[in-house]
Amino acid sequence: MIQMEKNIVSFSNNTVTKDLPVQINAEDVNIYYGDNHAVKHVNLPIHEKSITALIGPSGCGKSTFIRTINRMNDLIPAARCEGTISYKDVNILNPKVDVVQLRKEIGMVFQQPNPFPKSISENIQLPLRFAGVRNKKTLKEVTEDCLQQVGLWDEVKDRLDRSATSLSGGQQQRLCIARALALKPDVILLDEPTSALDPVSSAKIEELLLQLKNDYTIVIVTHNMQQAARIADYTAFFYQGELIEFGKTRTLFTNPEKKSTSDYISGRFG
Amino acid sequence: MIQMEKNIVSFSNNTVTKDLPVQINAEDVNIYYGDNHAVKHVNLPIHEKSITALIGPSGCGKSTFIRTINRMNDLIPAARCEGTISYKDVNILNPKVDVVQLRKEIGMVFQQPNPFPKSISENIQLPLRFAGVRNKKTLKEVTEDCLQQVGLWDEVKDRLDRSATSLSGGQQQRLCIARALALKPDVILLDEPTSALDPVSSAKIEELLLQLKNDYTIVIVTHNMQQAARIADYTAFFYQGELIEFGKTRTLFTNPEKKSTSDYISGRFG
Amino acid sequence: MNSKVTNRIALSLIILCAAVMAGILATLLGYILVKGVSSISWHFLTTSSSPFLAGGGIKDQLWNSFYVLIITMLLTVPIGVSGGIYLAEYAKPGRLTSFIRTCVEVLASLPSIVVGMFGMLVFVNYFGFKFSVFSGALALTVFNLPVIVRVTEDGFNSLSRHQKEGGLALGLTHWHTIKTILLPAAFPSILTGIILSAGRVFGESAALLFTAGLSTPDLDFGNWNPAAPNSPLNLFRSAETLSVHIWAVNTGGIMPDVQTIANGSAAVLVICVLLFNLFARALGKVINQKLSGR
Amino acid sequence: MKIGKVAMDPATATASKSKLINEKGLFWRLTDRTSESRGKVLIYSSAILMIVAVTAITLFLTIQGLRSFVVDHLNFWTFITGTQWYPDRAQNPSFGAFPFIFGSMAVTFLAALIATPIAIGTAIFMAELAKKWGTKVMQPIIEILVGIPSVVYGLIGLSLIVPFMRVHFGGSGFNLLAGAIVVGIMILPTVASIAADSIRAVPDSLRQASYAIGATKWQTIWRVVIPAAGSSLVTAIVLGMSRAFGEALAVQMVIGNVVTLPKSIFDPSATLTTIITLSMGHTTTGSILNDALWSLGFILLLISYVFIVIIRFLSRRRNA
Amino acid sequence: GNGSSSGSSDSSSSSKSDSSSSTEALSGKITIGGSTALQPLAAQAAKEFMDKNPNVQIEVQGGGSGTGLSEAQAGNFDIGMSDVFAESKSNIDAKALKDYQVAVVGMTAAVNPKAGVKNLSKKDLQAVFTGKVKNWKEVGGKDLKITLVNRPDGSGTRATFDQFALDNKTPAEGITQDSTNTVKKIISETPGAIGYMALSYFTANDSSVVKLSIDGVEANDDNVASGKFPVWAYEHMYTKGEPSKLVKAFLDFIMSDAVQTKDVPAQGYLSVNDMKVQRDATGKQSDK
Ligand SMILES: Nc1ncnc2c1ncn2[C@@H]1O[C@H](COP(=O)(O)OP(=O)(O)OP(=O)(O)O)[C@@H](O)[C@H]1O
Ligand SMILES: Nc1ncnc2c1ncn2[C@@H]1O[C@H](COP(=O)(O)OP(=O)(O)OP(=O)(O)O)[C@@H](O)[C@H]1O
Ligand SMILES: [Mg+2]
Ligand SMILES: [Mg+2]
Ligand SMILES: O=P([O-])([O-])[O-]
Repeated sequence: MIQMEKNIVSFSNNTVTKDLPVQINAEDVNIYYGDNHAVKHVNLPIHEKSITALIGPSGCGKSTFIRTINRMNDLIPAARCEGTISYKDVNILNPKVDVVQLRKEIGMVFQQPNPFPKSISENIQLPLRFAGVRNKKTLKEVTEDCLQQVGLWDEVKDRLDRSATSLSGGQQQRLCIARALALKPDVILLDEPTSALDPVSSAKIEELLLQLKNDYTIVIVTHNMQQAARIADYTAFFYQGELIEFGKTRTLFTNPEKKSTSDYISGRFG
Repeated sequence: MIQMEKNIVSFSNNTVTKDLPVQINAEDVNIYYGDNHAVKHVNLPIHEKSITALIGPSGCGKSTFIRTINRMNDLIPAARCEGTISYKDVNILNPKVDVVQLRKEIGMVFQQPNPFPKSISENIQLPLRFAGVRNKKTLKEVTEDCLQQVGLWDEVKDRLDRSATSLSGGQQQRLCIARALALKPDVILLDEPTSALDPVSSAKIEELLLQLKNDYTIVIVTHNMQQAARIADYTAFFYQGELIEFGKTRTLFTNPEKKSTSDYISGRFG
Repeated sequence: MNSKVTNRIALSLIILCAAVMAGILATLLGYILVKGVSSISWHFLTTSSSPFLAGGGIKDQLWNSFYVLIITMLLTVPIGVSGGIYLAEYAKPGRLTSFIRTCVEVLASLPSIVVGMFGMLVFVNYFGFKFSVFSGALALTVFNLPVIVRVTEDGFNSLSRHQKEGGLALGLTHWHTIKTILLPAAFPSILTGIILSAGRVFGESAALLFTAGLSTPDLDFGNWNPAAPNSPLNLFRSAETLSVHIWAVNTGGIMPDVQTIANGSAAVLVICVLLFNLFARALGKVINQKLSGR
Repeated sequence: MKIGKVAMDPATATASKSKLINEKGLFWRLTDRTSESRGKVLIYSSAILMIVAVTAITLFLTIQGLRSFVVDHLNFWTFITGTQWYPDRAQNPSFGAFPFIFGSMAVTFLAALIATPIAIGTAIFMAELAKKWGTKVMQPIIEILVGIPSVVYGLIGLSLIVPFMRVHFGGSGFNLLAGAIVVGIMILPTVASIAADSIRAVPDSLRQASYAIGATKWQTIWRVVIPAAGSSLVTAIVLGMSRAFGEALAVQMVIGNVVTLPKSIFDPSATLTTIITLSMGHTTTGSILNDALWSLGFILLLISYVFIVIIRFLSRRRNA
Repeated sequence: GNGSSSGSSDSSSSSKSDSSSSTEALSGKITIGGSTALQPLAAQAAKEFMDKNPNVQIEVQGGGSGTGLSEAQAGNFDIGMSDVFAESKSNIDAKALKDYQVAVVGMTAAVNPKAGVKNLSKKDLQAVFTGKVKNWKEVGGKDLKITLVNRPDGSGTRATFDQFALDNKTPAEGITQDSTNTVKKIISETPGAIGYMALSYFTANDSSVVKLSIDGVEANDDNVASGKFPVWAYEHMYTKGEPSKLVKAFLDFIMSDAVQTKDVPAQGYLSVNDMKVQRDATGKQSDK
């Protein structure tokens, strides 16, 4: 047995000293795809204005869980949910919840950048239009504002009416984040937002997230443990549908309670 | 800056003390997809009866390179190769090379297990039959032999005529390896063979590869650096189409020459 | 909320469209069957048609329809499947491929009457096949071919790339991979497509008017010598099919029971098409189960 | 239990080298069982056959279709623009095919107008609203509708639509609209199934993106899915139109076949296809009327080429 | 040239001798095609002929009069059927064809009962069909719009009607249907419709359409036979030159009483033998 060189990872951004209030609280959540019990008895609090990372090997249910928070899993006919996810005193999983409104308050960004095959500005204005905003000036202002926030304004301000698909992958992903910001949501969910990107674009997005967490609650799924270590305040480790361990990122990485957590973190599987 | 817990990785299997002869040698290999220069000026020796791992972030050209070694990239009309990959005194990239014979000598296993939708025994016998083996007894013997080698014999010996698609993912992948062994190739190429598998199946395949390297030359692409560290004798780090660094696995992991190698290994990107 | 109301109205309209579609089918089928089934009897199916007296049947026309269909399939399936394999597996992007693809599209969208006119010009007159089963089958080949090509190409394209790579990586030649791995895997969808296309061939009429003729000799079902002029198997006799019969009877028939014959024939035709459909579905299901389960 | 591997001695190494380089002759390649060439011969010949078929059809119909201009000296321009079709008039017969060209166009466009909303609506229903229902119920319905022979559509048009027209719009009931309705219903399933395919082809990621920004189902369909499916939907409609354009017998049974230009959609009319089926048998080969009918067939061929060009253009734009 | 055989032969004895001699002599195949109007008669005769001569195969195809003449001339049909004289068709060398007039068909206009007319003068009929008159009340009927129903160009029925009822005036445009059934259906269902069809389609106690008399002459077999009613035509069978022995035997059979007195009237035709007048290709009528 030979020891590998120590991995030096910065935790400098994980500045949470005391827990902020819980904004979303999952209690005994079970999710099934037909007979497949994909998420099992998960209890997970998500704290306001902080970054919570979900990690775990492929197929462990990370995406399934995060997609339930804004009811995107409604789109999969076979998917079925049990339990409670409370947000603003409402159980999100209640069938009576107005999912359209819910998704306006809880935005989402996906692994593959998915801009609409329309112009850059339309991509950002579309959610506003959906919400009924017609005023040209407002639309323009919000466009600039959102692009500024994701640091894309200077790169694209001269070609706002060019097709969004002409942007590079990293730019597209930032555009998708900008689009999610247009409706001023409370929470932003991101499912492996950087795994299809190059290192430079990845780094830019990490930076952006650290900045956004001042205003938004962020939940991010990542397969890159170092990424979680770098940016997340809280980390949840999923394995085979179960939430194995949850806690402050530093604690979880340096002093995991469970054997499987430390096995996973040290790369023994996954 | 806080230091992460030391990652303990076993290098115990990397027992190469002196270099074995080079079996395949890539010299100044360039691969293009149309205008996209996907692999750039790669020089890489592959040593006999040892495991060479190719690592690097997504899209860096690992698959492209490994698929060129047995000319699988011929299938992609837009793909174009330059340079020399010598094997048995022949340049594999020569258009005159009989790719069918080449692929018999250099087998390949893919990320997604791809057994044929036929019975388990037929899966192994198909390549033999095509190579002209008609003798029933030989066919049976080879089937057993190959399944033994991948440790699948005991699991499936009672249902050799059941459909191969009824096996679990890990079993399917081992069947695919067994199938590749049937033709007694010199070299086996594996493109992320475990990334679609669960940890237990993964571990089984790692074990199997360590055993197979006594008889075969093995080239494996993996996105799991710990896997490379665990099983590979040599590791090559690709980044943006370039071969950044190549060497004995232990050296590369403990003492990388290039900054980007150490950044990647320590999870700063990818 | 405004967008919600719009949403509800629009979705209701869409559902209405689907309902209209289903309603049209129900009306069509209901009408044809209600009108026609009463005139279907064993006698109707097993007697020859009569030139001008009442009480004629459709025995010969029914046989002709199936016979023309079988000959057409014998001609189109091998060629069409090969063509589909060519496009899916061999065709390299370029001028020639795009030209062949255009050819397939042209064949697919030719008006059937144009095909019929071409058949009359070339098969009936130029090659001297007369109005015959064979001329008819050749004409139908012209427009069934692209259907089979497309079905095959789609079947191959929908296979996962992994299967093919698996074969090639084992040192199988491309052709052998196609023969032993890809074709069997694509077989169910190709077969389903072929049976569905059979329904269209079965009901085709305009192209047959000018090629297979408007009459049929009095077939002797005891004589299976293909060279005999009144043998059911004779390829070079004229052969009015069921759908042509409907048109012909409706157009110029002078028997008193024209309506009964037309309605009965239409019902038989539609029932055959329904059976083709059910058969294709059932077969596809069985084969799929066999391939995946076991 | 392992297959022992013997180390290569130099002799086998050279042997395998010659094996790796392929220098087999043409004959060997054709006779070898495992060879690629035998399969290729089969495959390539069928590809060639299709080219031959298209070329032959075009060539023969062109030659035959130009006879009336070359041999019978009809004026091409007056042929396609003239509105008088009196081929049998003893003095001064006239061949003006414009009413048929117009009739074909009118039937085609009206049919598309009738079919498009229902077909696209059904496609959306199948591909977006009720996927399970769509594949389990609507798909078979559509396949059955595709399979119903055109003469049966004609027969039903004759017994349902024509009387309906007569009762509600007067006249004989045989008119342009009746033809368009029959053909419109006929092309419904074709358009719907192609449209459904193109809607299904829109990547799910776009739908997810849309729902994730709080769009309703309809907003997603209208603002995201339909624009993304865009030109394939148009292709579906154009394909349906090309079928409508070529349909003969069903139209002939209900359109009335009047050789003058219709003044409204409630007037009887004729199309290129109906006039061919009506008159072909009454003419003798080589007579002017016979040649003129072939010219109509040739025009039919030309216009179906135009449809193909449009479809190709649309698909090229889609791929670009 | 009228090639019809004399009607004097004793039907029973001739057909007996036919069949007895045919057992050794007659075998082979005959292809007949052309006029759809004549097709049923030919098919029926062929059936009976084949029953008598089991070694003979007769194939009866349709295709239309034009096809019949073209194909007979090209030698593809042994017998080409036509509703019109070969002379009236272009591109046909009538002299090379031998004409057998096998039946006579009478035609007249059919009118919707609501129009309220049963008889028209030829002049009024022409005014109706040429479009000069648009309402039935102008020719003595009810106040009802006239709807014309035509047959397509080249149709034998249309040619005959145009020639003998309209005196070669070009009819105005109307709905065109190739099918007598459809024509009849349209006329019976559309108020004010008028078209024309063979007498056989007017069945005895069928009041759905009115069988129009012209110039006061009722359209019936007797008046056609006597030449009083002008609108009639021959049904022709043409052979290219002299027919072969087999074809001749079949044509003789058609002219025999077995067919002429049974099948011909059964299908609403008149036997040529009953005609008291005859016509030539130009339409000139003369006593027989
Ligand atoms: N649409 C679906 N239908 C049925 N089963 C599904 C579906 N999506 C996911 N699953 C199953 O649910 C389980 C969890 O999947 P999930 O996608 O949540 O994993 P994940 O942790 O996001 O994995 P990855 O890292 O690969 O994205 C898996 O077993 C998977 O097979
Ligand atoms: N079939 C193809 N056609 C065109 N470009 C391709 C094709 N396959 C790969 N590429 C491009 O070649 C580059 C290298 O891709 P490759 O698949 O070799 O990466 P990789 O290292 O295997 O990545 P991963 O870890 O995601 O499998 C990428 O930029 C990719 O976009
Ligand atoms: Mg996931
Ligand atoms: Mg790869
Ligand atoms: O019998 P016709 O079809 O020529 O009127």
